[in-house]
Amino acid sequence: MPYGPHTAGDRERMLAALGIESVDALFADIPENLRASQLDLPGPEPELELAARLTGLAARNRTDLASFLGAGVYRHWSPPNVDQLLLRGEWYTAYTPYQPEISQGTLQSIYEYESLLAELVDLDVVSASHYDGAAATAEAGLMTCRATRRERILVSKAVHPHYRQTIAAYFGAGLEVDDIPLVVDGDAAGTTDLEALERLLGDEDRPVAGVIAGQPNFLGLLEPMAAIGRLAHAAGALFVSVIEPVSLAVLAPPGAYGADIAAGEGQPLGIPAQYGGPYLGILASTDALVRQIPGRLVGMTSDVKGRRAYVMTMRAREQDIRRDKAASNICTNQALLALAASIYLATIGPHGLRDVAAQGAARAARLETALAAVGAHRVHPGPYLNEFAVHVPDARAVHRRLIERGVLAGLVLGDILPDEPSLADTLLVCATEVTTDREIEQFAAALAAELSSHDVATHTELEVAR
Amino acid sequence: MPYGPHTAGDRERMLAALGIESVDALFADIPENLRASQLDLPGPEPELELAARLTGLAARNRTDLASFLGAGVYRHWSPPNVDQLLLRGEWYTAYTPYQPEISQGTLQSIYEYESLLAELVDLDVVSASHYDGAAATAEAGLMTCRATRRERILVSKAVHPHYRQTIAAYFGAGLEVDDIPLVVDGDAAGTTDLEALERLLGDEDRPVAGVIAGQPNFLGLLEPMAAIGRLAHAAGALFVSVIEPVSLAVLAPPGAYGADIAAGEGQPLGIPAQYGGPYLGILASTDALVRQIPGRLVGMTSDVKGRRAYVMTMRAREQDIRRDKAASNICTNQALLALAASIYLATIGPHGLRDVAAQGAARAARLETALAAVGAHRVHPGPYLNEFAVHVPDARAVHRRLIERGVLAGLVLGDILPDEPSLADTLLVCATEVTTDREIEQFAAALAAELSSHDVATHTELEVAR
Amino acid sequence: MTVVGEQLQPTLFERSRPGRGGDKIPHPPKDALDRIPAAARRVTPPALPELNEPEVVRHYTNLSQLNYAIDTGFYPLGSCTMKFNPKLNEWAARLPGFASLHPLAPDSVAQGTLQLLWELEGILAEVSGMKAVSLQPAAGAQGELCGILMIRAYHRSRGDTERDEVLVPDSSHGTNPATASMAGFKTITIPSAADGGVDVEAFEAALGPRTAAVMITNPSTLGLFEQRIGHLLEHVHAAGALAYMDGANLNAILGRFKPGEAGFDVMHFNVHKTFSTPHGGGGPGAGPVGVGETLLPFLPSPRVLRADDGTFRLEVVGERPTSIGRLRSFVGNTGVLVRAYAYLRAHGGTGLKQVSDDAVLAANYLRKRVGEAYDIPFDRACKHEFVASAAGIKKRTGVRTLDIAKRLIDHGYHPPTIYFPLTVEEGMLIEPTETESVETLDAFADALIAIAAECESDPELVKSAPHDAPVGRLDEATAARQPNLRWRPMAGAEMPCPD
Amino acid sequence: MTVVGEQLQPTLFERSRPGRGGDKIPHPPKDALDRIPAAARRVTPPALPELNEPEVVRHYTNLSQLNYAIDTGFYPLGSCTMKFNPKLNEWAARLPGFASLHPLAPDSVAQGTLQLLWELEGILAEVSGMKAVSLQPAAGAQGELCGILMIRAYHRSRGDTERDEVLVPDSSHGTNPATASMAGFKTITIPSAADGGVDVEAFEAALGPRTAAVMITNPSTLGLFEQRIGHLLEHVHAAGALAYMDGANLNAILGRFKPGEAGFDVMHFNVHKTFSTPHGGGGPGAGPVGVGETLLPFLPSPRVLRADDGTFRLEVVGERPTSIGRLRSFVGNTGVLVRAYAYLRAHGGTGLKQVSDDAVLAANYLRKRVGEAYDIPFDRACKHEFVASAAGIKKRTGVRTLDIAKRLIDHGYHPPTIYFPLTVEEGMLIEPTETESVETLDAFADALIAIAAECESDPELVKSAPHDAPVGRLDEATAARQPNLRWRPMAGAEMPCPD
Ligand SMILES: Cc1ncc(COP(=O)(O)O)c(C=O)c1O
Ligand SMILES: Cc1ncc(COP(=O)(O)O)c(C=O)c1O
Repeated sequence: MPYGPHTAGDRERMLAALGIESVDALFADIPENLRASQLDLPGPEPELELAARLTGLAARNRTDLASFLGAGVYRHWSPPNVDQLLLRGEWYTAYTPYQPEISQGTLQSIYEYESLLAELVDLDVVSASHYDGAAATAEAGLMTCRATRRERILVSKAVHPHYRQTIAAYFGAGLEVDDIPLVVDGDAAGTTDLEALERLLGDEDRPVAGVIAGQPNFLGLLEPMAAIGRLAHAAGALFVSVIEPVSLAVLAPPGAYGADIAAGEGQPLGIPAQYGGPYLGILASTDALVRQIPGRLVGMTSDVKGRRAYVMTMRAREQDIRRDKAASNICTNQALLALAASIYLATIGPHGLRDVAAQGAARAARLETALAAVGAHRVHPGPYLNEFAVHVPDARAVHRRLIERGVLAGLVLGDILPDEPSLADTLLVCATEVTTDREIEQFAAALAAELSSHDVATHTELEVAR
Repeated sequence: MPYGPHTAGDRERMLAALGIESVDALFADIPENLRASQLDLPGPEPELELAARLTGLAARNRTDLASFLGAGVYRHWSPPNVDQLLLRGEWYTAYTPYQPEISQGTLQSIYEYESLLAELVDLDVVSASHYDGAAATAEAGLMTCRATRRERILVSKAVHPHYRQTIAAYFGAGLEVDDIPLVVDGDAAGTTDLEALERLLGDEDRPVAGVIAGQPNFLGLLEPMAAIGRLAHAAGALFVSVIEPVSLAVLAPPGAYGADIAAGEGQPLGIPAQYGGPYLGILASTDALVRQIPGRLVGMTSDVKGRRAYVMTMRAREQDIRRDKAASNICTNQALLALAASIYLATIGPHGLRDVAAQGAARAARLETALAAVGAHRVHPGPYLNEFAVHVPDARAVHRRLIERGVLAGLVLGDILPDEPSLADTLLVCATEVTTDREIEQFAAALAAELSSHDVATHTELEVAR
Repeated sequence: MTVVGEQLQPTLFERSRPGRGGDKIPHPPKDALDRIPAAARRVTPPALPELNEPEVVRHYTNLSQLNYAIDTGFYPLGSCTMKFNPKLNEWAARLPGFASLHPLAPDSVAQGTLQLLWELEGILAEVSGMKAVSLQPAAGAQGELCGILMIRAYHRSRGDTERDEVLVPDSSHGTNPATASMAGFKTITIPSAADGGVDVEAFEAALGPRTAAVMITNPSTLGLFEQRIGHLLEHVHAAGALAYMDGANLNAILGRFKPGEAGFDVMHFNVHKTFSTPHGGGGPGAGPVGVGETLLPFLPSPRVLRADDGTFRLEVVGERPTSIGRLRSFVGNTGVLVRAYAYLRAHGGTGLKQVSDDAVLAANYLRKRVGEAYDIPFDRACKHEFVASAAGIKKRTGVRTLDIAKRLIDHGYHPPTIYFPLTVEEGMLIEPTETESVETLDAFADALIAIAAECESDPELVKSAPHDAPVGRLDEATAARQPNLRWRPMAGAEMPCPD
Repeated sequence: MTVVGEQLQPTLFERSRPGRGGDKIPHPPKDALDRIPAAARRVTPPALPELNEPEVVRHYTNLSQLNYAIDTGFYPLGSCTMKFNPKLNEWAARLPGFASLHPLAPDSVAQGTLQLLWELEGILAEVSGMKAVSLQPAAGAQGELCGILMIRAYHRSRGDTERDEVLVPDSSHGTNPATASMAGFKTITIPSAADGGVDVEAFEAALGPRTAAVMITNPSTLGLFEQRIGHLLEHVHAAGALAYMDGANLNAILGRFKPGEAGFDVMHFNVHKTFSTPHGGGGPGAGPVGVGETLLPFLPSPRVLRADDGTFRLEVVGERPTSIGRLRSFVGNTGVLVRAYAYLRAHGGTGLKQVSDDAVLAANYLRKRVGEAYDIPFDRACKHEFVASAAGIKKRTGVRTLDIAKRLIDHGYHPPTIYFPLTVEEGMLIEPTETESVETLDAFADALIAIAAECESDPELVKSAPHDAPVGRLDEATAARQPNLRWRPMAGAEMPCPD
């Protein structure tokens, strides 16, 4: 047994105390006809060999590319103290702080997380974490229905497609979701269509519980959040803003433009990409919605001696107390990632966070220039922070070939949004503070090379066709 | 300031409290003519960029080769809990446990280190660590002089050349060191020459304080330690054994063959190679020599309430108390590495350590067979544990070319022992439990390829010469 | 050592000083944000704390020391399977190849992780006897939601739209009924029989044409194997409903019982319980879902696929229209799954069976020892955990289970789960797991027995516990009535004093 | 949280159970050792403890929590420069390219580390004003030995063999005289003048044809810059001797004073002090040595060299016959030097000067505040540390510095270095460093002042301190008289009880 303590003697002793011969006796309650067939599995494998296997698998992933891929998950510099503190067993081998007297570390850290995020989003109530940005956004949608007792929400098509798919799955049971289309051209191309939104809100038979839009949106563009919020409120609906936390150092926060709920992905706050998780679902609301918010909440209180202390509170929203009447089924959440985000924010500080956001904007502007210089121009005219779409002929093939040149050229938008014809042959690219000049040059040069050979290829095909 | 807390306001406040205008006033005691020129240095560099620089430097080292290099530093599997526990700030950001009441963690861990090593070497007194194996061996030599009040020691030429050079430097001041030559041929070739030793011990004008020999010796061979010890003791000298700790799981320990002192390198006990250190100097002795041993000692005692507790003891041997009368000038030692070794030993356990040693022997035997099959035969006939020398024509050039084939073919013995003609064109190679069959095959195949092309080269040269 | 005067830590905000810290990354050019329209810009910067790295490190080091954790002591929290978290797995998950891989990286650059995920699905299928596994759900509760959504999709796909009820035994985990509600179903609670198993009569009475599914936690939250499971499953299927197994308690039955073989249609795993991925102070986890043939078409997307040439890929958008879609972004909590994979390969088939054998043996041994001083409501062989009760002690002495739990803290132990399941009076659910030594089990039992004696001899001592913890019992009522959920600079009187 | 009942931990040996643990590596073939002759084999296996990984982790996690450390609180241990250890540096040293490089790897595969070491030598030369630097010494004391051996070699190389004395001021660090002895010299102790500096008259009187070297700690262990250093150096050189500077206190004078420019011939650095490599509970450190022109030929071997083509290499055996040889195996404590390099580049020239400015400002501020209640023997501007004394308090109340130190523990602080240097009555050497905030300095001063008041009002409280530490004061006399230096299974009465 790799980790078990029991020696043959220990097992004998326990069996003797129970007065049985073999541990099989303890499984007599499994009906004979339902007993398991053997477990046909590889292993056991000693650590030394297992370590070699894992190293080999990790090495098969190519993480050496100059990457311009964002699309909801961003590379950032995470100061090493973040991970080193997380690796303390006192944090990661504890569980939900059911016993506050011996869990003040976790409890205070969550209270601080709530406070830090409240500052960022400018809303008062922050839950102790959800699974990820998509699940948090879906929970936000459900919240609006519970709070308004309405059954329909509107979601901007510029919200991350995975989030929209998640909302669809969570809403499958009788609740309705309608898309808000995007502006097709003009200055606002690629952002939420306000006129369409107004129309959708106007359907009096199907009153809207909530309106969901993201800032920046999935295409990297800035949305008219205040206007969207005003329209939503005018129709009696709640307004949910899908945020990216680093951007909140420089962009207006949800509280400032009247959002009732903020949801989003906390991964950019010092958390590694690790192919999809664990991440951090951010969910926050105004005070008015505090009894509707799902997930853990930690509050400050005092102990018997009047000393400051922290405890999980308003537990009557939770499944272990309320069962089928709970605000959500969430139980295990992403506490360790909330801690990671807190340590990151405490380390990087407000000025540092602003630098991260502004550096991303500066790097992205440089990227835009470099790509334009080789003929890859932006798709949309509106302002962006650090991510944007560019036209690239035969985008899918070029993207594939750029990998051979050491460049991960962002995301092929046609792959993730196949039903948006305007996004065929476009790439969504991003830059952050870790993007170097060299990487940008490498991308531009490789793209130039591909595009010229592509021209050749196309010409050749044309000639052949002639 | 990357890590400092002082804001401009903080500095103002402190200056004001001191009634000065500028911090320059605090440096008025430095004579004007001796004030420093400016510091012309690169930086300051923000973490993000510094991290990239360091990653780049690390990547310029090639640690991807199939390595058969040992020669005093060995690759072993160190279970990850070892390093993760070391990374706890409570261990590595504390210092010497001068205040035992708030240092019981460090103190108990050192007491346990002393106990673990005492078991391994089968001697009663273990110092809390020295700089490395070489320095510990030099200190062992000095101990023999202090204890016997004699001024000459004998060191086997089969002790690691770096250790012998270190002894030479430490002994430069009036103390004498003589080499014990090696047996040149026959079954005992490559081991300490007992007859020569007897002769050297017989010089009555220059009585010998101590005799130093290693097991296994630098060439990987097993020495007749009991016989060496008997000769030393017969001449009134002390016997110092230079040990390799992993081997002690299967080889007779110094205590069993009458050594008075054991010294050696603790690196194999879970400590990474890191280009030379920090490592762990092991130094142990019989009880009789306890007042002569340099370095920290921790003992078990009790506190005012009679509870078990630990404290540094017998401090009167140390420089901060005894100044020029101290047993050594050692102050900062290698405590964290002693902790690493302890955690390693506790994790791997006695059976595991035996497996490590035996696996090394088995892998080395396989290596011997594979190399012999391609024409590289052992230099010495005697038994070895997991390291041995092989003949390879034009060893230096072959070694260099094998690197291009992804193999680090051990050590060119002619480079480190240029004055041993019998070792010209030989390589010292080793295997441990981490050496894989594939690596051995790669080595053998690459060597076969080199040797055949070498044959060609030699033939061609010959032909040209004709 | 967390120094005493600092045990009650100032918050990050109190430690903050304007102008302190930062400088981790190069400063951006001054004009970096000029392109952003004023209306979109933030006016008031967020009032985040300003600290330097040394302060941050001290803050979190000292705070951490206020926590009890597996790495510091025995943590017999029933239903949570607080077993040792192997350090190799922490190392593996941090290998750069795993840790820095972007979730939208093309398949061609993600072959290592894709292979690992594909192999892991296979291992979980073998462990559970299920046909296929999705690794997407982020936790057990999300796995439950996934399963129930698949069941709904299945009934709909057959045009069977009248099924709006889910049967849930009263001893089930709270997430079961909460999940059913979330998916739009009505929960029908089934009482337990005297032996702790499901009351078959009540169960059969509730089953009917409106039953979409039953959700059975097996072994149950009482630590008991559902002995009549064969019978129950037959009836469920006869009624046209599907059977969901909450597999969170799988640690009891690895290599002994495969839900898929036994006839369950769908189940979830709690890898943060059974396969030892760290609990993280409340997460993350992962809740993979296994399905039989029936639900295969409905698995969430994307699945991990293996091509004939041995390469791996993710399903593309729209490839499998029967899918229920997705429950979250990307493929799953991959970092957690890497750890689970390492755990499973470290154990292999023989090791996993031994895990359950040892976990069950330890639980029964401890049950026997605790029975020396406490009531054991279901006094038959338990699985990986068991319920003890202080009902008798309370009657005699007025000391409650809560008090006993707090007193355990003074004895150096994390208390078990208390008042759960809700069906047992003054209950405590005790789960030792297989990674605790018999010496630890004995010492814990001795402590519980000693406390039982204290209840008789000095009930006040127990009622006022803990005495040796960083803080005493908390004022939870005020916390809930006047919630203080975020830091704000407050006047002294508004806020509990810092120590 | 280290649970109370376990604060006094059983030893590894007491936790051991035969047959437990292991299985980390594959078992070897049965015949693996058949080749080893019986005489060379071990007969009785070492009685190492047998534990499983969970027990090991708990053991060391709990033990660690009994330690005070920089990461848990203020650690003003004078002469040791307990500043914050940046976490980036821990990360860097663990990069596989650095961590797994074999020290005998050919130069061609070690270019990254060689470049780093070469650059580091250059940086240290610039900081010190020295001509060249060797990174080999493993700690300050070994650097001293290296320096003194070079001085000896220098005199010998000139045929000047009569110089057998080293002058050492009485305020020097203990390693200075111990080093001189180790290198075969006689130590001549020079008293201090009333202002704390070297007594020039005594110094000049001691200097002579037998003087090989003087070793001067500057700033001294009193925290004072040697103001008459120019004068002293002139006389030293005039006498044909060489001047060694113990540079362990360099944290006070970075960018303000370069020993090489001022005329010192040789010095060592304590990178674990000045450049913030972690102290590790007693080590490792590194003690690079810088030399001026005179001693250049004698530097230990191998040096790191840069070829014209920009590649780096180590000296080969015998390349520089004037070298004193080597003081240890391989090139040095490279893992420590990687951290120092990161620290130095993170700061740059301006940052390093600011380090010293802040360290000195903090020390003077704290000196001023502590002076409110304690004697300050040398009441002039100090450098990075200062001596306070409780001589007055002792006279009045009988409370000693030792008691005050122990009482500081109850207040949450690590005590300063006490009774060091030996020349100050009831002295405590206080070094705040530049990484502690002014709030921390104030709180520490407040604590010291409060204790001074306690000495008057309740001396017993102070004399019996600490009250809140894991253990009380220890029986050091018995420890030294009947040393128990290793675990052995002992009968109950022979051994202090475990709690
Ligand atoms: C029996 C049981 N079912 C379901 C869950 C829910 O799993 P999770 O907390 O991962 O959402 C838990 C765990 O907490 C459980 O113990
Ligand atoms: C002034 C002074 N000199 C020399 C030393 C010796 O250095 P080390 O402990 O690294 O051997 C020290 C430190 O401990 C010191 O403070």
